[in-house]
Amino acid sequence: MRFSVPWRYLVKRIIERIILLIVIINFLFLIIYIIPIYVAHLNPAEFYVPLSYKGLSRSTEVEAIDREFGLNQPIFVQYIDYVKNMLTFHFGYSLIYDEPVSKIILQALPVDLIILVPSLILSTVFAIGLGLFSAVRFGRLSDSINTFFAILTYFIPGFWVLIIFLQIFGFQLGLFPTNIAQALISPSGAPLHGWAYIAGLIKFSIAPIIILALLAYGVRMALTRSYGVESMGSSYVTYLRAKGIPERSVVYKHVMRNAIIPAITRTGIDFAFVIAGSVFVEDIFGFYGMGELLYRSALTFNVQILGDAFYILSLYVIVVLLVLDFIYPLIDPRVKYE
Amino acid sequence: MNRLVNQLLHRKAFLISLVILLFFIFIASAANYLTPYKDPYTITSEQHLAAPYSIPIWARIFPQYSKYPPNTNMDLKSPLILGNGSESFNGTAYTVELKPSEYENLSFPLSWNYQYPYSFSISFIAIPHGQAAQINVLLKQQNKTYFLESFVPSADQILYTYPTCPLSMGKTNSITISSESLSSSNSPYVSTLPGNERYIASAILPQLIFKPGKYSVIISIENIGTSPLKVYIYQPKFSAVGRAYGILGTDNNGASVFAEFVLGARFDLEIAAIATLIIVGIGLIFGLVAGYVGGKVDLFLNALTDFFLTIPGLPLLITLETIFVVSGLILKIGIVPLLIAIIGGLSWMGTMKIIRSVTLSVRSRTFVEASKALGSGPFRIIRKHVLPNILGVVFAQIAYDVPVVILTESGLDFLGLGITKFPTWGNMLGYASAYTSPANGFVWWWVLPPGFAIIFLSVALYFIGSTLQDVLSPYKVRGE
Amino acid sequence: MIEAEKISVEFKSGDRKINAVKEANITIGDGESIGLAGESGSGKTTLGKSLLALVKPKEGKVLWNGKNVFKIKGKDLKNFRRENQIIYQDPFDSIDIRMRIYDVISEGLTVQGFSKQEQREIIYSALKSVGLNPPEAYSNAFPTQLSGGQLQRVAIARSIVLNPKFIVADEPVSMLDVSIRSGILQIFQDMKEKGTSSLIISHDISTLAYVVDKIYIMYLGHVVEYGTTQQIIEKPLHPYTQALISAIPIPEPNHETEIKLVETNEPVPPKGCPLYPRCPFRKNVCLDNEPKMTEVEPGHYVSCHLY
Amino acid sequence: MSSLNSLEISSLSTYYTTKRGYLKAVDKVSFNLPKGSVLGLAGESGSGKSTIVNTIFRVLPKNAIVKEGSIMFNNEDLLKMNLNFFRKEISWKKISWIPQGSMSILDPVYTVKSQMIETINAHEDISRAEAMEIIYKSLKAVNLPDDVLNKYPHQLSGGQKQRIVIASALLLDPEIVVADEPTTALDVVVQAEIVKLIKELQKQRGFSMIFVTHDLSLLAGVSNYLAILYGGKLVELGTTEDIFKDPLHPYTQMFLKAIPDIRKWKERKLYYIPGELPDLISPPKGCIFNPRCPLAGGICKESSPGLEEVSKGHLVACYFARGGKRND
Repeated sequence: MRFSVPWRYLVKRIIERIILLIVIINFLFLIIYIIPIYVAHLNPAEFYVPLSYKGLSRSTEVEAIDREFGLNQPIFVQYIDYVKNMLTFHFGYSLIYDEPVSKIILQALPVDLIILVPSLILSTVFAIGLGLFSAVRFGRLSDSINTFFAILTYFIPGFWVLIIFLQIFGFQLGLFPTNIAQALISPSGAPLHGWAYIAGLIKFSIAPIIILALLAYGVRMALTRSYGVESMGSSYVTYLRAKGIPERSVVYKHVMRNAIIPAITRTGIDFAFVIAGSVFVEDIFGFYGMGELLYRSALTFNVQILGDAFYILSLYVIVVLLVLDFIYPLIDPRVKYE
Repeated sequence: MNRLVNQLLHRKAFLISLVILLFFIFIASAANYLTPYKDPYTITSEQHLAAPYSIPIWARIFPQYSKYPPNTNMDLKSPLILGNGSESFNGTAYTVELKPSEYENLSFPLSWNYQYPYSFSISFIAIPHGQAAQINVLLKQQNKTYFLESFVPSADQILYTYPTCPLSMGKTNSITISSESLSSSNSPYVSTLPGNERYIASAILPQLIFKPGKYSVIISIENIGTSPLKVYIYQPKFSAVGRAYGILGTDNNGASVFAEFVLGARFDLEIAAIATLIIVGIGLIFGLVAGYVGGKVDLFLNALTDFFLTIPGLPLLITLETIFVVSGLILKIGIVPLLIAIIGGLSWMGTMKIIRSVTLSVRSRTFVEASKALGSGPFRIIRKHVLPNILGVVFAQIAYDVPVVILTESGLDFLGLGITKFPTWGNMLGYASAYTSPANGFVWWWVLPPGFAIIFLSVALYFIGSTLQDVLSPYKVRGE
Repeated sequence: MIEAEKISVEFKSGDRKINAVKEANITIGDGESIGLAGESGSGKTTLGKSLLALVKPKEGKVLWNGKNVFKIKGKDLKNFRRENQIIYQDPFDSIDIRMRIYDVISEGLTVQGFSKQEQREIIYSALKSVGLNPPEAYSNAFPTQLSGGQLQRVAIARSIVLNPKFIVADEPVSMLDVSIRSGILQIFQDMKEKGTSSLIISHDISTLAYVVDKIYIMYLGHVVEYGTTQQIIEKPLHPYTQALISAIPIPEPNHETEIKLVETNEPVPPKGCPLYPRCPFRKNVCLDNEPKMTEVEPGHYVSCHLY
Repeated sequence: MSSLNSLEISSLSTYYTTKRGYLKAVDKVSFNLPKGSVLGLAGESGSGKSTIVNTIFRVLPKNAIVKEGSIMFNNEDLLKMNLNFFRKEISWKKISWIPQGSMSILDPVYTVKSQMIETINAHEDISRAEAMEIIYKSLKAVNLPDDVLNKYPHQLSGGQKQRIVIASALLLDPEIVVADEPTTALDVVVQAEIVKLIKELQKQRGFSMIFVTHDLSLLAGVSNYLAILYGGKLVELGTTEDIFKDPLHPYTQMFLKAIPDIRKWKERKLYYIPGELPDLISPPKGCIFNPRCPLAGGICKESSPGLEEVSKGHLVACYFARGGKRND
C-alpha cells in the first residue's frame, strides 16, 4: 500500500508540542520559583537544604545552595538558567536525598511500566472485546448489563478497591504478596535472583494489573460500543450485507475496525497519562515509581524534586502525544493531514 | 415543560437515581439532626463512645458478631442480702446498720449475655457514719469470685495485705470501679494476676472476667470499728463500654463512623457543589465564547484548554497544593477554599471542550443564522437559541462533574494531602486504610460505606445527567 | 437596490484555502426576480449570503441603498435586516424545533420591536398567506408535528412577516417532494407580484426558468454568464451553461440528453478559465488568461474567450 | 413463473413496527421485471421504494417484517431461501445493487481495492490476480483510472464514488441490477453522465434493471416500464411510453404535471398536488390517495381500489381512471 508522509501535518504537530513544552517550563518557573520565593518571600533554603548535611554549618549550606541554583542572581538570569537546565536535564543535586535528582527520577520511572503498561494493554483488550459484544447485542439485556458495569467502573475509587482487595486477598487470605519488597525476597529473607526474581515480580504484579485494567476499561468500552453501534446501523454495513459479505466478516472486519479506532486512539492518550495517575496504586502496593516520588516529595515539601519530577512527567506526556500524532494517520486513514 | 417531566418520570434508571441522590441530599442536609456530634476528629469528647473498631449494632445478626456487647448502663436492683447486720431500702438508698464485726453483703444480680465488653465499671455512692467501715466490691460468677476493690478508712489501710483504697468516714464517697483504672496497686484481684497480665490488666480485665452468664455484683460492708456503723448506699450502677455501637460502628478512636459518614456527606456535597459551579461556570463561559465567537478567540481559548489538558492533572494538583503549603499562602487562604479553587481550576477543561463542541454544532445550524438574518444580536441568539439547545448538555455536565470533584477530593484526602482535620469520605477511607492491618482485621463498616456512597452517588448522578441530556437535547450529542 | 461589487469569499478548511466566490458582481433591481444557478460547490449559496452580510467576504462590497452592508451598524443594520430576508434549503434545520410555530414567526417581529398585540395579527395573516390554514391551529404546533413542506411555509412566513423588500431563497424547494414544490414556488410568485424582489438560488435551472426574470450562472466561484431567462435558456453562450441546460432530463420517453462537457481529472489552471479542463472548446488562451465578462447582446453577459 | 420475467414480485407487504402500530411501508405491491428490460420504480418520499429494495436484498432493519408476498427469481422465492445461501449465491452474483454512492456507502477505513476484492472473494473462489483482472475490467467499464483503487472513500468525489458503486455492482456479471437513486445528490451534468453510463452498460451487457428514483423525468429516458408508487401502494404500472403519454391515475397525472419541463418554461404555470403525504401508520380509509385526489368520490373513502388492467399492459388502481370499471 502506498503511504505518503504527511510532512506538513507532522511539522505543524512538532511545532505545537514544542510550544506546549516551553509554556509548561514557564509555568513551572512561575509556581516553583516565583510563587514561593517572590510572592511568599520564602527562603529557598527551606526547601533545598536539609537541617544538617555532612556537618557543614547552616550558613555555608545556604551559600552553597545559592551558588548552585544561582539564587543570588537577578531573576531573569535565574529564568534563563532554569529554562536551560530543564531543556538539558540538568536538575542538580538533591542534598536531601544526597543524590543527583536525575538519578532519583531515572530510578523511579521504569518501576511504573511493570504494572501500568500491561494493565493498559489488558484494559484495552477488555474494552474492545466487551464493547463489540455490546455493540452486536445493542438494546438487549446483556448489552444493558455489560454497559452498566462499564459505567460503574468510571466511578469506583481505585484506591478503595485496591485497599479492599489488599485486605481480603493479601492480608487475610494471603494469596499474594502485599508489597513489592515482600515479593522479591525468598521465605528465608534473601533477595531473589534470575527467574525466581521475575516469577516473584509477576506474582506480585498480576493482581494490581488486573484490578487496574478492570477499573480503566470503562470509558474505552463505551467508546467502542457507541462507535460499534453507529457502525452497525450505517449504510455501508447494509451495503456490505447486500454484497453478500458473510456476517462474520461484516462484524469482525468492518464494524470492528471502525469501532476500535477511537478506543485505540484513546488508549494512546491514556498511555501518555498513565504515570500521572499512578500515585494510588504505588502507594497502596508500596512500590516506588514516579507517582510515589511525587507523593513523598509533596509530603516532605521537597519542592526541588517535585518540580523536576513534574517536568519529566509533562515531558513524557508531550513525547508520547507527539509519537501518537505520527501513528494516528496509520491507524485511521481519515485523519486529516493536509 | 410537563412533557419533559413526563418523559423523565418514565425512565426507571432516572427515577432510581433520583431517589439515591435525594437520599444523600437528605443525609447531608439533615446531618445536624441525624447525629449529635460536630467533629469526631478533633473534639475528643466525641471519641471513645464505644470500643475502637466497634461493629455496628445491627451487624450482630451475623453469627460471628452475635455476642458482641453494646454499650450497657444499668441500675443495680433487688439485691440478695447476706450477713448478720440489718438493712432497709427506702426507694433511693440502702441503709445498712452494723454492730461491730458484723457484715452485710448486697448481692446485685447481673445477667450478661454477651462476650466481654471493651471496659466496664461499677459505681455507687457510699456515706458511712460511724467509726470505721470496710467496703469491698466483688464480682461473682458461679463459683468464681473476683475481688475488685476494697475501701477502708486511710488509717486502717496498713492492716491489710492486699491493696485497699481510702474511704472517708462521715462523708459522701463516690465510688467508681472501672476496668480501665484497676491495677495491682488498687485491686486485690489484679495483684494476684501473673506479672505479665498484671501490667496490661486495664485492657484485658473484661476479657478475663466476662463470658455470657449470670453474675452478681457484690457490695460487701463490714464494720471494722468498735461502735455501731450506719452506711447509706445510693445509686448502685453497672455500665460497660460495648464493642457494638450505632449504625456504622466506630473507628480507631471509638468515634462514631456514622457521624463521620454523615458529616462527610455534607462536607463532600458542599465542596462538590461549589467546585462544580466553578467548573461548569468556567467551562460554560469559555465554551460558549470559543464556540460562538470562533476565530482567534476560539484558537486562544482552545489552546489554553489544551495546555491544561496536557499537563498531568493529579501531579499538578499535588504540586500546586504543596507550593501553597510550603509558601505559607495556605494560611491566608485556608485549605478548603484552596482545594476548591485548585480542583475547580484544574477540572473545567473537559466541560469546556464539550460545551464548545455543542455550541459549535448549534451555531452551525441554520436557525442560528436565520435568527441573525432577522436582526437578532449575538446575546439574543445565545439566550434564545444556543443556551436552550445546549441546556441538556449543561445539566449533564453538572451531573458528571460532581463525581469528578468528589473522586478527586477524596483521592487527595485519602493521600493526606487534602482535608485531614474534619471528616470527609476521602479521609475516612484514608484513615481506614491506614488503621486497618492484619491485627485489626478488615474494618468493613469503616471502609465500605464511604466507598459505596461515592459510587452510588456518582452513578446516580451519571444516569441523571445522561437522562437530562437525552430528554433536553433535541439533537443527538455524542457523549464521550 | 442591492448591488454586489467584486465579491470574493475565501473559506479555510483545515490549512487549505478555498475560493468559494471570486470577484462576483451581481445587481438586483427593485421588484426583480433573479435566479442563481450552478452545481454544488459553485459558490452560489455563499454569494447569496454575502448579499445579506451573513458571510463576510475577503474583498468587495455590497451596496444597499448606497451603503456598504458590511459596514453598517445599529439601527441601519436592523433596518437592513428587516428589509432583506433569507429562506433556507432545509426547513428542518432552519427552524429551532424547541419553539412553537408562533414563537418561530414572532422572533423577527420581536427583534424589530413590534408590540405583542401587533404581532398576533401579522402572524396569523402571514400564516394564511403561505397557505397554513387555520393559523390558530398551526401557530400552536411544534415544528416536529409538521411536514417538510409545511415547515418551509413556516420559514417563509417568518421572513415575510417583516415585509421585506428583498428575499434570498437558497434552494427553497430542493429538499421537498416534486409534487409539492410548486406550491412553495407559488408563494414566491405571489410575493413578486407584490413588488418584492428576490434572488432564488437553485441547482435546478428548469425550475428557476419558471419563476425568475434573469439568471446568473456560476461555476467554481465565478459568475460565468448572466442574462434574461429567455437569453440563458434559449441561447446559452457559455459552454458550461450549454452543458447545464442540455443535461436537464426531459420528461419525455426516449429523449436523449446530451453531455457537452469532457470527463477529466485535470486540475483547474490557477490563472486560466475555471472550466478549462472540462471545456470541449478550449483554446490555449483559456489556460493562461481568465476570460473577462463581456456583453454579447443587450443584457446578456458571458465570460468566455469564445466571445 | 414466466420465463419472460427475471423477477416477479407479488403481493409484497413490508411493515415496520413502531410504538403506535405497524407502519405499512409497502402494501401488497406486485410487479414483474421482464428479462432484459429496465423497470422504473418511481415515487416520492414515503412511497416505499427503498423498502422494496431492502426487502429484495434482505437487508431490512430489525424492526421491519415482511408480512406477506413473494419475490420469485428462477422459480425460487428469495424471501424463503436460506439466508447464507442467498448471500453467497444470489446476492451480487445474480442480483446486484447500485445504491446512492454518497457519503457513507463505502467503509471509510478500507481502500476501494480491498473492498472490491472482498466482494469478489465472498462469492467466487478465485486467485487475487484473477480478481484484480475482473476489477480492472469493471473500472474500465465505468471510465475510472486504476489509481482510485488505492484510495480511501473520503478521498473520492461524489461522481467517482458513484462510478465505483456501479463498477462494484457489475463485478460478478449479475442478471439483475437494482439501481437505487443512483444519481441523487449529484450535479445535473454528472447525473447525466452517470445515467448515460448505466444505460450503456445495460445495453451492452443485457442485464435486467430496476431503476428506483423520485425523479420521473430521469426515467423517461431510461426505463421501458414504469411502476408508480404512492404511500406504499402501487398505483399505476405500464410501459414508460403509455404512462407518459396517457397517465391514468390522478396521482400520476398530477405528479407528471408538477415536473418542470424546461421546454415549457414560458408558460410559467406551476402545478402541485395540494395536501400532505398520508400517515402510513393510520392511513386514510379507502384509497390511500383520496384525501388529495380531485376525483375522489364516495367509494374512494370506503374501499381501496385494486390494480386493474385498463389497456394491454397498463394497470391502474383507481375507481375513476378512464376506462376503469366503476362498481358503485
